Amino acid sequence: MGNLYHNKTAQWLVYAAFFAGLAVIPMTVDDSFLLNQLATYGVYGMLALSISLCWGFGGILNLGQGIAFGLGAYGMAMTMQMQTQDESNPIPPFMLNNSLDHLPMLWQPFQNTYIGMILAVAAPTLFCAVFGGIMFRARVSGPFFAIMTLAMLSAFYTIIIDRQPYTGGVNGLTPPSSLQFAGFEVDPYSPTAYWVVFSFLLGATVLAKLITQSSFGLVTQAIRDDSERVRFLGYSVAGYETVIYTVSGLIAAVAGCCWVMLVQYVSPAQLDVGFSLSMVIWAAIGGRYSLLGSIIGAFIIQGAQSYLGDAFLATWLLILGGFFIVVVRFLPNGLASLVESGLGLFATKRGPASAEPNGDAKPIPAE
Amino acid sequence: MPGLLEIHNLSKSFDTTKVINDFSMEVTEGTLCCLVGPNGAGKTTTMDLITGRIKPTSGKIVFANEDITAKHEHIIARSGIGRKFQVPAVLRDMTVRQNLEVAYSRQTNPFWNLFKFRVAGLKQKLDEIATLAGLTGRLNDRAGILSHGETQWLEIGMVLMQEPRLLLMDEPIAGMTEGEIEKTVRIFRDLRKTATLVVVEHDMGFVREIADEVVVMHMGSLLAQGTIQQIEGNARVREVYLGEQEAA
Amino acid sequence: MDLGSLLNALILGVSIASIWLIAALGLTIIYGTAGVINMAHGEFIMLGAYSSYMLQFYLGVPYLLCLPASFVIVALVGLALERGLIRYLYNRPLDTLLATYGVSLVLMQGVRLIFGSDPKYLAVPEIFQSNVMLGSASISTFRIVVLGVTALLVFALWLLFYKTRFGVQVRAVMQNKEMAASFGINSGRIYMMTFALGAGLAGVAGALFGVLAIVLPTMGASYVVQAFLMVVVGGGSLAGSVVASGVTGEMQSVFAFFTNDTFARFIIFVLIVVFLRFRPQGLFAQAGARR
Amino acid sequence: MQFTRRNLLKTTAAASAALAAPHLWLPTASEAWGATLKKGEPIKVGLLFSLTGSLAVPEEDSTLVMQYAIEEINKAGGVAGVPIEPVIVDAKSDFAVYSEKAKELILREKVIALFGCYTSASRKAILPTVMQRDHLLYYPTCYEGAECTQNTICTGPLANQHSQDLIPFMVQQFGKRVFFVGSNYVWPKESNKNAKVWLQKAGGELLGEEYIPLGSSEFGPVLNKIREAKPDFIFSTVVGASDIAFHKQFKQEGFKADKMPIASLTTGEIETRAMGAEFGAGHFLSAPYFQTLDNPTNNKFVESFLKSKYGKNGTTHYNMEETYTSAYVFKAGFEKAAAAVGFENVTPRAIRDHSGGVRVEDNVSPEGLIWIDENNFNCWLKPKIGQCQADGTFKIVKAADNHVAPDPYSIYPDAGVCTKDGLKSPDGKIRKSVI
Repeated sequence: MGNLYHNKTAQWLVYAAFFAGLAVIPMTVDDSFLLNQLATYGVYGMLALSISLCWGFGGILNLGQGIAFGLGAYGMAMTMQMQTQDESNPIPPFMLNNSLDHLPMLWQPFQNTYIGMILAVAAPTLFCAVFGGIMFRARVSGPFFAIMTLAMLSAFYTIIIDRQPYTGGVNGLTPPSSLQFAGFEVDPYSPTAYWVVFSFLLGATVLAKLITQSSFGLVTQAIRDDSERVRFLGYSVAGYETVIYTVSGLIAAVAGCCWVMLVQYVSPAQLDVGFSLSMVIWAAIGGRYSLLGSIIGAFIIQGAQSYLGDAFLATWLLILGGFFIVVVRFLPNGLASLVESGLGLFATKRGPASAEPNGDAKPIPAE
Repeated sequence: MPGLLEIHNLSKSFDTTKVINDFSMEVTEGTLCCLVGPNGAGKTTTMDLITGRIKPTSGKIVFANEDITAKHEHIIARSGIGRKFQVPAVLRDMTVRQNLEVAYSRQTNPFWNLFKFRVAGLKQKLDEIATLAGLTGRLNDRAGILSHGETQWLEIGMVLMQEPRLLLMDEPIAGMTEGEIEKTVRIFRDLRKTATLVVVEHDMGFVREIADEVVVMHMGSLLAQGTIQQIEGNARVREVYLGEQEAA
Repeated sequence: MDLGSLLNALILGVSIASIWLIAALGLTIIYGTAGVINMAHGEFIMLGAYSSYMLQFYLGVPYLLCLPASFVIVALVGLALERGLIRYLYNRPLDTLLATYGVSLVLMQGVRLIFGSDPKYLAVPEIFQSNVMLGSASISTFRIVVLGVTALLVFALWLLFYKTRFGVQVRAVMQNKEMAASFGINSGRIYMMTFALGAGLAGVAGALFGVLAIVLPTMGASYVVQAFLMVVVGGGSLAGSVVASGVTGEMQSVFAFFTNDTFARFIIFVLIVVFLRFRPQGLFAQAGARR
Repeated sequence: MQFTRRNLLKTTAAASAALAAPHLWLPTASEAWGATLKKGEPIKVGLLFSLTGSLAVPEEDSTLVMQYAIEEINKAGGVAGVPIEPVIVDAKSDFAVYSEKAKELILREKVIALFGCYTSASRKAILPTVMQRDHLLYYPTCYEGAECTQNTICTGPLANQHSQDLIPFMVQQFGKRVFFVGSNYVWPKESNKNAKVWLQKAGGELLGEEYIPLGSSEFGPVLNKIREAKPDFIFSTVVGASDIAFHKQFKQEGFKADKMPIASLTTGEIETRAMGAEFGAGHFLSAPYFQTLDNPTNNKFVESFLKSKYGKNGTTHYNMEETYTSAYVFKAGFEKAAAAVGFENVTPRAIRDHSGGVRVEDNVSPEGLIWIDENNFNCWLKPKIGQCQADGTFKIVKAADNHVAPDPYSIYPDAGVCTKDGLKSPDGKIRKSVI
């Protein structure tokens, strides 16, 4: 018997247990703040998951995941903003302040909630497909792709700030009331909002997990390993990279929509380089090769930020920075690799030597 | 009957250096053709040109009556050309099993593969190839920890998993023991029944064992083509090889 | 608009270019030689500014002496960082990005704990607080100083990399580490030296930026992305960074002249993406710079 | 409008019904707050400022002065006889964290009021939460206006108050030709719109208007444009680190404060200290408060604040003073509400509803008497103009004779008038919560 960590059945069981645990929370907890906060962590978990899928499994480091997240969030915020406008008052207040006397074309589709929400997800996904398609066909990869996403992110960030009449500029968009959907009002502090995010996180995780276990996932991992070689096996590397980058963008876009549903706010800060970097950090800390590990990484970092950040006020960033350094230095595959080597001790095939940190003993990061 | 692979007047220059110069050859279906020549003759470059890794400056490559000149690597691979590299190229972070699974590339469309979890016929083929390559006991090991010989076998196994019509083997026996070489000879002879092979090799003994036809390259051009006996009797080939030896 | 104002914009562009360049110099050396993606580069710049502030405020060192002193101090910090952390990560270039991001947090907050979060300033001699008229165009004396220092450093680096034994060794290591080792070149030592050198260059940049703008624990964050883009567009070589910064600086100045500053930045980012799409290896790629 | 109507009709009936009454679910004020005060237990208020990151520079001072004010109030017997307990959090200069911390303070800590934010962006980030929980935010700094909610009280100057005196003063002193420079976001743009109104009235001429990205320190292109336009003075709404870079490069490029001064809405005592006084000297600032204001209340405030453990940064400035007075606005509003509805029944909303007209008298407010407008809950105050001196302090060169009324919609008369029930449009409709 090999390491339980790489056993697919065991993995599915752990995932099931994790989500069962999350599902119990709203039934036992009556704290609207905690529910809202955990739902927000769920959104961050989706982001970390999307990074893990793209970077851990696809080998594509994306420092611009904020593009998909931010565009999704803006789309959702526009939809919610338009829900609060009515016939007598068709234009969001910030536009009046910017001397717009009619609703711009860009905003018109968002008058319809359903079209708006579809656009909020479809537009960033399409962007990823086109941008990814162009870049991967040109065989841009590795650090170079990372830099391109960084530049693209900065471009979006600046243009949103500059086009204040259409985007609200630095202040962003603040839809004054919560999302109405099919006659229901989704109170961001209610268990409903929690369940919505929970379902999307569950859905995204199952999707990602299935992808990694499909033939597609196998080829993707092969591309991560040696993209050159895989071409000669007949696979279109650019095609695979584009698909995984786009799926990852889709998850991030959905996360953006959920985020706005929870906080009723979006600003260019969501497209800031720092935020996209923290998504990568979550995945790296949790373990980029593990989908669940990445989600937990986001939970840990954000939870610690919320609960320890104020306790250690002045030294918090020192602790956080130091933690990153230690994890990257000694646990290159994140906290998940602790579990892996822990389970490795029980595996019959391998002795304690497998705890050796250089990762030589690990066959593949299949999880 | 036209050859399975035809190369017409192929040329390739890097900057001002002509690496391949008006080179033409033809490989008949169901035969094993050895490509030989001194270092720098352009053998590997020719392989690169056939498989689309580099684009020719001029000339034409036809495979199974289809022009594949300057097409993308994966398109050429899909049309039925498998390649083993000179420096064995396997997926070092994946297990031997996964290497072979990836190589079983019946379905290459990314969207279809999203929904594929069990590939029909894979298990049987994998067992067969693993046995052939002698890797049955190492299926769950990481490819990166294999010995050089095992890595060679794995890559040959990967090419076989592709079930190509044309196999390009760049120095397949480098680093193999006597016994392994004999095994390779057996396998190649077997393969010839169902596929066509082009083998780049230095070891003339090995070439003598397997070649139906030999193509000699020199300075990027065709020097001679024929059976092994014809080649060994060819004065120009001798001159080139002897000249080489003198220079060395 | 007339020709005079366009000329003005072009002259200013040279100055902006020198600012982009000096911010990117240290990163060029570090990324170009060792492939390390140093996210703490901005914080090295910040440390340079604070070193100058410290020397000036507590020891009364004259400003011009602060420049070399900042170089030495930040180079030592870089040296310590390289020995303590970076050298374990050379074979994992993307991980250096994460680890150095952690370093940047630590440095930023450490400086805040020591010096407080209120801004500091660097005093410069009166002579640097004026401008020079070149016909109808005008440029501040201090911008000329920045330009001069940048030019001097580029020249010195060129000498170092192309005219000394050290430079030959560096380039040998960049081409092929194993091969260089067989010639008795200690690549670990080369990496250590270049990292310290790169950090020191950031220190000089910081001492200059502290005068142009503000000395704050967070001041470095705004430089690291733009510096990194310059290095990658340049291809990781010295000449590449010079050309990339030059073109970008001029573009920023001219676009800002025709439109506004924010939109100018947008155009530059988009052009960088388009450029890298067609030339992902950058302007002047160096062997070994890519991993 | 045709397009709009058709689209709206197409929306499903259910959604339209929900649209028509978007606030039906809102609980009553006390339910929304979810807590009641008990006599004898301290009153909790939340201090929502950034203590780390780039916004920490002004906001750390706000936290300190707020703690000082609370200590002072508690020493004098507290609010309605009960001490105030500050709950301090760090928003980390991250707008998402502002939102999270606001929720934590409101939902978990159950504070009765929030004091916080320095930028419009962070205010916008927390307003949805504040409004939905019918809570109360004291926003203690200047802002652009064009907002009308039932949940904010602002103690800083609005855009219409800020430049009303400054522009005519500058035109009179230095000439008609002016160049506007600002950071690229809402507040500078709105402030400039107001300034244009005053400029027109004063007969001035606008030569150009430039906006710099927030945080940018490259002013070369802008200064080139200014050099060409040759204005008589510059009107600046550049904020933060950029502002310091602007003043430094202004001098380094050879501009002279006595020939072409900068009239700013932001460059106060912290900024001049940070850039070095020689870069600030000679320029002008409009603010309701300066450290050098010479009156007994301010003298006492400056002296005892700087001596206290909260005065470690060594300066008082307009933003701190506005924060300080907001504590007293809270005290007055709370006591008025407690007197009206009984201590136990005080809710955030009740405080707000009773805060209309509350005054902070001369003997408490360092800037002099201020009071809260009964309709829009912004502050009546006297803007003053100071000129920066060689030592970085400001000399008051002009003080408004009368209090200036806050008007959040001064430049948007078509939008309506902000009343205490919401924004009343010209057709008589009232809309709550316009942000």
